[in-house]
Amino acid sequence: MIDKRVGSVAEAVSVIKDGATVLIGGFGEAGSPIELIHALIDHGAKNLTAVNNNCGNGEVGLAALIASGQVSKMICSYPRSANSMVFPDAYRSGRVALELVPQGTLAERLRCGAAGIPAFYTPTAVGTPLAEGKELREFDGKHYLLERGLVADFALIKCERADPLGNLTYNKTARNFSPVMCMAAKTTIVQARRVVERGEIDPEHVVTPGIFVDRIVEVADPAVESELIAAGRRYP
Amino acid sequence: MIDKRVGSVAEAVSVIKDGATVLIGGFGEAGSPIELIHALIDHGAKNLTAVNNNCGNGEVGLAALIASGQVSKMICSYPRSANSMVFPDAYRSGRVALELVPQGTLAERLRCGAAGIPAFYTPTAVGTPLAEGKELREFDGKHYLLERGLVADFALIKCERADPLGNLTYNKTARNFSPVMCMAAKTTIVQARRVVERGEIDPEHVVTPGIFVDRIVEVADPAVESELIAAGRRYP
Amino acid sequence: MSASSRGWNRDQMAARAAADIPDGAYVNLGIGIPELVAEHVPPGRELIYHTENGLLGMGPPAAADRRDYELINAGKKPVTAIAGAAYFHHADSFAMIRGGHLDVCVLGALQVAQNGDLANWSTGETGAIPAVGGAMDLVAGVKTVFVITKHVTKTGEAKLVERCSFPLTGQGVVARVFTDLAVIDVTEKGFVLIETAPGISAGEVREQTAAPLYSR
Amino acid sequence: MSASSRGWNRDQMAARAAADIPDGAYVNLGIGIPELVAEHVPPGRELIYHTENGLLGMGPPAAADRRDYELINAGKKPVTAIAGAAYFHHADSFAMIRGGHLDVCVLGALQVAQNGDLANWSTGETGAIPAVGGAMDLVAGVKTVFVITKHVTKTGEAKLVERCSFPLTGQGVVARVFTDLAVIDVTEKGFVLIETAPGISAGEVREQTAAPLYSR
Repeated sequence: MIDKRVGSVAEAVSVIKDGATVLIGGFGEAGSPIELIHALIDHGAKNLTAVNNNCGNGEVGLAALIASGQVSKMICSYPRSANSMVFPDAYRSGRVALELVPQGTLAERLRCGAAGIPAFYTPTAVGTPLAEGKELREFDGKHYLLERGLVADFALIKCERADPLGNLTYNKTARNFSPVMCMAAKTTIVQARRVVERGEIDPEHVVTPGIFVDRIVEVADPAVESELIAAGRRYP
Repeated sequence: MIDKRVGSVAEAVSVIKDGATVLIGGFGEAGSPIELIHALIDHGAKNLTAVNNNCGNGEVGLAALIASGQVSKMICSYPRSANSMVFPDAYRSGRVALELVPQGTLAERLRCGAAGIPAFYTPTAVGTPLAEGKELREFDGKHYLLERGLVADFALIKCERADPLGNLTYNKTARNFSPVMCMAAKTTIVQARRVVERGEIDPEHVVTPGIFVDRIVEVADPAVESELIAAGRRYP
Repeated sequence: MSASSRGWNRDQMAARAAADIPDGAYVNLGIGIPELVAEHVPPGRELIYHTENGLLGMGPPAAADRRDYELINAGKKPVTAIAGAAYFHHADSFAMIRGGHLDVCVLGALQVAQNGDLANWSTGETGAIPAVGGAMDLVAGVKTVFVITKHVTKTGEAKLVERCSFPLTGQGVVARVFTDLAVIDVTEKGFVLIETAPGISAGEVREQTAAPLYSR
Repeated sequence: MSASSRGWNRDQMAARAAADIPDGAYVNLGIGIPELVAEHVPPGRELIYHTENGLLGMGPPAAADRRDYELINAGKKPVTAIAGAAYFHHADSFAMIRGGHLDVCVLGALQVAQNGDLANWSTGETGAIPAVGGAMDLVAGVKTVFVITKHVTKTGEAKLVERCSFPLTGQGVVARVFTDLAVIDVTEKGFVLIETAPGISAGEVREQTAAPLYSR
C-alpha cells in the first residue's frame, strides 16, 4: 500500500540538496510551513533559490532561513515586511539576489510549469520596468509579455489534512500558493495538521490530489508565526 | 441581495443570440446539460459555434442541437460516438465545420482564455497533422506549438448544487470541462440539480466560485442521456 | 487653511468612490483608503469583495477575539468571510483578476498621468526594496480601475500629472480618480473634471493638477 | 496455426506489460487491451489509475447494479473510485498528463516506428471522422509510454515499421511495445528484442517486423 508518511520533519527535508530551488507555501504567515523551514535550517542545505510571495517576518520561518545564509536568491512579488529587516539587510549587502515577479505572474508561472506549458503570454507588467528584457508581442491589438513556466526541485507546504496517498485540504486563505506549488515541484514535502486514513477526505473535497505530493509529516500543533514574533522568538 | 436564479430553462437561455460561441459542459453524457440544450433548441438561435469534448449521442442533447441545424461549427477533441450518426452526417454533408483540438489543449485553451492568457506553448501535437499552420518554437531544446486562449459568449453547464451567488459543486466525473467552461464564458448559464441557500456550500468545497456564473435554474430531476437513448427518444 | 484639511476626508473620498460602484459588482479594494470603500456602500447595493490571496466574499475585519491568522486579506490583516464565500488558490485568484472577471478595483496612487498611466508601487529610489505584489495584475485585468488618492503629496507636489516620473504599474489603465478635492475622469483627451468637493472650486483643482484639466 | 493464435493472448499481453510497471506508479490506461493491465498487477504492488476525464484513484468497472452515469472513465464506461480517490476538472487532469506527473501510460497502436513515433488515432482515410481525444497529450507528457498491440494487423501487415505511414500521434514517444509475440524496446539504434512469447522464435518476430530488430 502506498504510504507517503515519513517520521519527522528532519527526515522529510533530508532529501533537499545544496543549490536546489525550493518553493515555500504561504502568503505572509498564512500557510507558511514553519516547522519544515526550521528543519531545513537544521538540515543546512545551502545556495538555495527560495520562491515565496514574500520574504518572511521577524526572525523565524522564512526570515530565519534567509538569516541563516542558506538562501542565495529569492523569487517573490512582495519582499517587504513591516516587522523584519532580514531580507532588506541581506539584499542590500548583496548576499541575496532578488527576482521580482508580479504576484499573478508568479502564480501562473508555477501553474504553467506544473502543467507542461513552458511559456505563456500575459498582459501584466507591459510598459513597466518589470517588462525589461522580455519579449513583447501583440495579439488582437493588445500587448503581452512572454513569461516562462517555473518548475522547482522541492516544495515545502503546510496543509490542514492529508491522507497517506497525499491528498490534501487546506484551511481558508492558508491555501494561497500551496496547490500550484505542490504541482510545480519535483518533490513536494508537506506538513499536515492532521493525517487521516485513506477515504476520510471526500474525493469531491480534495484540493491537491496525491499525485502532486511525495512526503508527508504530521505537525499537529504548528507554531503561529505572529505569536512567535510577538514573543520575541528567533530561530534557531 | 444578489440572486442569479431565473425561473425556467427557457428564460435561462433566452439571452443566446445567433452567431454565438457556446461552450457545452460534459464528457460524453456525464455533465451534459440536456435540459438547457433542449431549451436552446426551442429558443432557436442559429449559426452557433459549439464547443464540447464530443459531438453528442443518439438524437437527444448535443446531437439533437446539431440535428436541428443550429450549429455551424463544432470545436471538439473526439467527435465520434458509437451510437450517433448525427454529427458524421452533418460533417460529411458540409453542414457543420469541425475544428479538431487535442483534449488537453482544448481544456488549457479554455483555462488560459479565462485567465487572460491570450496564447501559450504546448508540447501536444508537435509533429502531427494537428500542428499544421501553427507556430513551432523551441524552449530548452524541446519543441512546442503556440495555441490560443479560447473565450466564448456563453456556457451551458450542469452542476450538482448551486447557491444564489453562483457558487457551484459537481458530481464525480460530471465535473470534467465544466469549471473551465464557466470561467471562459462571458455569460455562464447553469442548471443545478439543487439550488441551496447562501452559506449551505462550505467555502472550502466550492469548485466554481460565483464570479464565473451568471444565470442559474434548478432542474431537480435531469434526464439521463443513455436512458433517453435506450428508450428511443429524440428531441424535439 | 490648506486644501487637504478642506475638501473630502478619507471616509468621504471612499464614500464618493463607493457611490460609483454598481450593485452586484465584484470588487477588489487596495490597502489603505480603498479599504474604507466597503464601509460606505449605499443602502440597497451588495458588492462582493475579492482578496487576491484566495477569497471571494470577504467580510469585514475580524473582531479582536475572533482573529484567525489563516483568514487574512491581501494586506495580511485578519478578516471574515460572508455566507456564500469561496476559497481558491492563487492561480485561480489571478485568473479572476487577469481574465477580466472582476468589475472594479480601487487602488491608491503615487501618480496618475493624463493618459491613464498609473504609478503606485515604487518611487524608483535607489536602495529601496522593490515590491510589486498584485498591483500590476490588477490594473492589467480588472475591467474598471478606480484610484483614491490625496490630490497632492504631503509636500504639495501634484499626483495628477502629464506623465508619470515614477516607474509605472500599468499603461493607460485608470478610469477615474477620487481625490480629496475632486472626481476626475481619464478620457481620450486627458483629465476631465466631473465633480468638486464642497467648497472647492474648479480653479483650485486645476491649480493642484499638473496637467490640463478639461471641463465636462 | 497462425502466429496470432499462438503467442500471448490479450490477458497475457496485459500481464506482461503490468509486470513492467513499478509499485506506486501513477498510470493511465488506454481503451481496449490496455484496460486489462489493471487486472494483472503483480501481488504486492499498488498502482494508482488516472482517467483523463477527472479522476485519480479509479477502481474497477462498476457492477451492473451500481452504475452511475456520472462516474465514468475515458471510454465512457461506468467505473468506481477507490478510497483515497480525487475528482478534479479537465485542465487539472491534463496538467497531470502534460506536466509529466503520470509515470506510465499504456496505449494501443496502429503503427509504431523504430524511432518511437506512434500512430494510433487515425488511418488518414478520406471521409473518416477525425477524432483524437487525449492521445496526443498523453504521449507528449507522460514519463513512460508503453504500447500494447497485436504484432500485425488482421490482414497480416506489420505494425512495427521503419516509418509510420499513418498520421502521427507523437514523435519519438514510445518506450516499449508489448505484442502477442514479443516485448520490444525502442532505443536510439531502433527496435531491440527484449523477450519473446513462449514458443515464438526471434526469427519469427523478425519476420513479422517491418524494420530492423536488434538483439539486446
